[in-house]
Amino acid sequence: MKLAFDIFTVVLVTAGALFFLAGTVGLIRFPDSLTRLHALTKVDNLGLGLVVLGLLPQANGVFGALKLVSIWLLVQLSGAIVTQLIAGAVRQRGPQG
Amino acid sequence: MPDANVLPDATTTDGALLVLAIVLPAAGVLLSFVLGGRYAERIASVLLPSGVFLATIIFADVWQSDHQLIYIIGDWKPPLGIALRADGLSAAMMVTMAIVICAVAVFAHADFGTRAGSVEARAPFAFWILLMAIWGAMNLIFLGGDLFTLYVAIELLTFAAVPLVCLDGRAETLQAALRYLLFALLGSILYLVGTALLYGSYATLDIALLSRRVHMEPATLAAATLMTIGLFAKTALFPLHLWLPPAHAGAPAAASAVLSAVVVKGSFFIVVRLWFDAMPGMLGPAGAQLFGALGTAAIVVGSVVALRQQRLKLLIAYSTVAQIGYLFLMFPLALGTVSAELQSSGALAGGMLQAISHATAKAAMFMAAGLIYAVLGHDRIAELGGIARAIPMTIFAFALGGVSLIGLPPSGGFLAKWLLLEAAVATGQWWWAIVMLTGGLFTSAYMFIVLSRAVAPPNAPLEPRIAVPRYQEAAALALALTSLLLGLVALGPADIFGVGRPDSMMGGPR
Amino acid sequence: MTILSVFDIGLAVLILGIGVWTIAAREAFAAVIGFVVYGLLLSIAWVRLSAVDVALTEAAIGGGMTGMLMLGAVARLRLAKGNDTRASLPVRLAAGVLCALVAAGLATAILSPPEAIPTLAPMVMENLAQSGLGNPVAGVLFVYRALDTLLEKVVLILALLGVWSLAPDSVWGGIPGLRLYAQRSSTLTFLAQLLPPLGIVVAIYMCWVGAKEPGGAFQGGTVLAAMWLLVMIAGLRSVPSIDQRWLRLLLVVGPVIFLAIGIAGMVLATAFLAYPAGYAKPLIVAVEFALTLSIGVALGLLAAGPPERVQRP
Amino acid sequence: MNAANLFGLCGAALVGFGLYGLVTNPEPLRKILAFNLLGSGVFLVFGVVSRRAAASGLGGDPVPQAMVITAIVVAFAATAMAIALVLRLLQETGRSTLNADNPGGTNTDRGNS
Repeated sequence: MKLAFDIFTVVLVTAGALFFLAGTVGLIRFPDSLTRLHALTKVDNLGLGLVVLGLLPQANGVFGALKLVSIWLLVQLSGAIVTQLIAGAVRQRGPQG
Repeated sequence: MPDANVLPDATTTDGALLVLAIVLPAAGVLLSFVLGGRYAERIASVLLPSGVFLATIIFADVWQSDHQLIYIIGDWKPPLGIALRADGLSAAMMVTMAIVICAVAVFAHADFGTRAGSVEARAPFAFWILLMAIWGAMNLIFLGGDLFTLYVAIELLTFAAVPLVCLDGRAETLQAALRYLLFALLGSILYLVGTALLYGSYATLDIALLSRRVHMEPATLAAATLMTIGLFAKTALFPLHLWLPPAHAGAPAAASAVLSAVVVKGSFFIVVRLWFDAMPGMLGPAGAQLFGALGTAAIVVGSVVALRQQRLKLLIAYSTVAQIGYLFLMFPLALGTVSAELQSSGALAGGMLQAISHATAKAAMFMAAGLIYAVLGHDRIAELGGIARAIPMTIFAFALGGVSLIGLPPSGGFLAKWLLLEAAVATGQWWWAIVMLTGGLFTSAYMFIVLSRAVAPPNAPLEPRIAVPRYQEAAALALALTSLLLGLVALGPADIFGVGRPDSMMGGPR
Repeated sequence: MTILSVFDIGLAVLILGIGVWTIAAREAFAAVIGFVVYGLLLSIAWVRLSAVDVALTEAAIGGGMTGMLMLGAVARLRLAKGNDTRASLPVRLAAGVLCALVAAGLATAILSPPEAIPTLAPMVMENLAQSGLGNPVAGVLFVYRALDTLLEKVVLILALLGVWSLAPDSVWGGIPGLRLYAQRSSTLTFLAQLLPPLGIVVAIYMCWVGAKEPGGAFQGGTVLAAMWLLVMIAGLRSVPSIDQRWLRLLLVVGPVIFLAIGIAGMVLATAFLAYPAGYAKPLIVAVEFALTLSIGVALGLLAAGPPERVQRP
Repeated sequence: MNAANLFGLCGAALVGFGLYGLVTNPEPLRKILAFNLLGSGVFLVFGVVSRRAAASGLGGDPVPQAMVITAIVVAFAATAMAIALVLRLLQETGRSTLNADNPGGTNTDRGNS
């Protein structure tokens, strides 16, 4: 049983890491700010979701698992809000730099 | 735990006085921060005199009982807990600083009294709280027995001193305050890395325990060097003195008196604590001579630049840079050339007396400069003509302060130089004697320049801008007189500085 | 070469890289962004040094609050005209050599530890049971070295007074010049309504758990300050003017209670800042809650800056 | 090369970089940034000292860790004051620079009280 959890964790965490990699590549390759924002938030939230999911069996006790999930939800919340604000600022002042 | 014999460190009978010396200022700062307005000044005018009274009780206690007062905070003995220790050095310095701060408070009543109408004005509210904070920080520096507590004390001192520089908000004082803050922060960070390395080697930062465990090794050498460089930056010793003149000259009169007389002595005292108590005998002859060389360079550079100044407050600020150099002449004389052992306690007493007489004299001179500025509206030395007739008492106080700095009898400066010269002769280091005499010559040169201009008849009829309140002049004169009569200490408690020193220095238990 | 040491080396190289970037970056804004990332990476380094309390503090105060202060300053400094001339080459070379010397000296000192490394950990753990605390760092902060923690609060209040004293006389007692968000944006308002309740619960939890697990007054206070700043920046709550009595009381309540308990210790217990037997834990937790409140308000006002405009009566 | 020594060297290097930035960079804000870097390098030295002295079941000696927590808060207060000074200088002179336009800093005739 322990082995199954470990395999489950390793697979999911690597998948999450790959998504982060994709997000970073998107950040570098995409032409302007808005598309970069799009790439970052979508992929990184998914990546973090996978990592958290993968770590759930390792978390000590139910409270540990709840803490992990709450971290993921908080990152989702702040990520979405900040992206909205940056997009608003970019639209207002034009997409330079 | 390598060290078996934990120090027989127990709270002495009236050790609680030491706690009072820390708690009173902290409570004063917190209370006046909440009450605000005129209460800050009232609280200060109650607490500062009681501080002088408390300091004299501690001084008398240490002198009578002839051993140091100790208080163990929270009943946890070092190395785990923190101890407050008041030996001869700290008792003498506490009394001096309490007297100087009290005199500055009397002097500042005119500039920083809150007018009847306004509920709370910025400068008075900030000044009185910062003054109490400086008094508290100095007490903690003199009593702290743990190097990290001394770090918190220097930070308390820095945060209380920097806003004083730019209290009147002009652009160049803001610049001077920023430069002062950056130098002070660099100093305290270097001091902090030193404490980290010392803790890494000896698992304690208590000064008494350190003095037993310290032995020469790379980590300790690196720690001691970095801490000393940091403290030199905070004391504005020669190569690191650039921040001091604009900061001390730009501050309001009462603030520059406190900055020059009191704040600078804090980090100097920690250097003394480090090399005389925490690591006795570790400063080899080379290190001691280096301290002396830096001091000499500070005397020469400070005095030469002071001679070329056009403005009185800048001249006095550069004179502070020079006098700080004087303080560090004590190290080669006290720590001797031949053996690393401490040779003569006379040099240590001389050095501390030099610090005390400089504190009182410099405070009086900055107060006098403030009054001159108030009367004339400027402080250009060339146009000081006729000021001696307008405010004779202030110029007399300024002259007395100068006498003490030069070191003419019976002033404290004279006694300090006498003890240092005695040590120079005893240890055969004649070159420091020459440095001291040339320093005295330089000081008398720029004092002569200022005084000759002040007593000269005014070219245009001089109409004083304001009538200077009598008590301000009295405060300056009182400080100048204490500095002058400090020489008579030789008859009384001159051996106070030896109390509580480790036996090695005093040659047999006292 | 275990996986962990590979991770450590990678982390150390990354930290050094970003550290050099913040020094060498041409433009101030990029350097500050680098510094915020640097602060967060450093807190991972602290976890690797198994000092979780410090990791929390570094992430909260070092990375978060300092980063926010710097960002606010960089935004305002953009409109400063004229930048300074860079130091001349020989000066920079000399400084480089000097700094390399300091770093090398420090490195040799670190790499030559004493044979038997002395430690106070056993002594701390032996006497910790007496105080009823589980977290040894909280034990050191509030029991063994309580004087440092108390005075450090007075330092915080003095720093705040120093920042306030920079204001011009005309606006004394006015409202700190915190830059509010330009126009009322619904998304920010949504965040400012949703996050603070959760943040306050997290702050209280961090303060409460500080007695047993890593956490404590500083970290909780920082989260509290962050929530308060978020509410003010979003415009839901107006920035309080500094002459209000309740604000000053909140700022001082922590140190005053700590000082009162310390003085009571002289009477009830055996020494200043000693706790009566058996009552140590409740007293310490009470002090920690009061300190969390004071630190939260103090850090919030430090980030808000000196007063800039007077409240229209 | 255990973790403690590695981060110790990283701390020493950060102290070097921070000192370099503090000394050479003319802009006050960059000096404050370099000071924070220097501070975090020094705190890492504390962390290494604590990690090496780990005993009796603890990951590290709690005494230096408590000192670092106090020092971080003090360093933040110092940064806040320094930044307030820089911004006030900007308000007052429109520029944030440390090199005094007139040497000697305060010999402008307006003098001071």
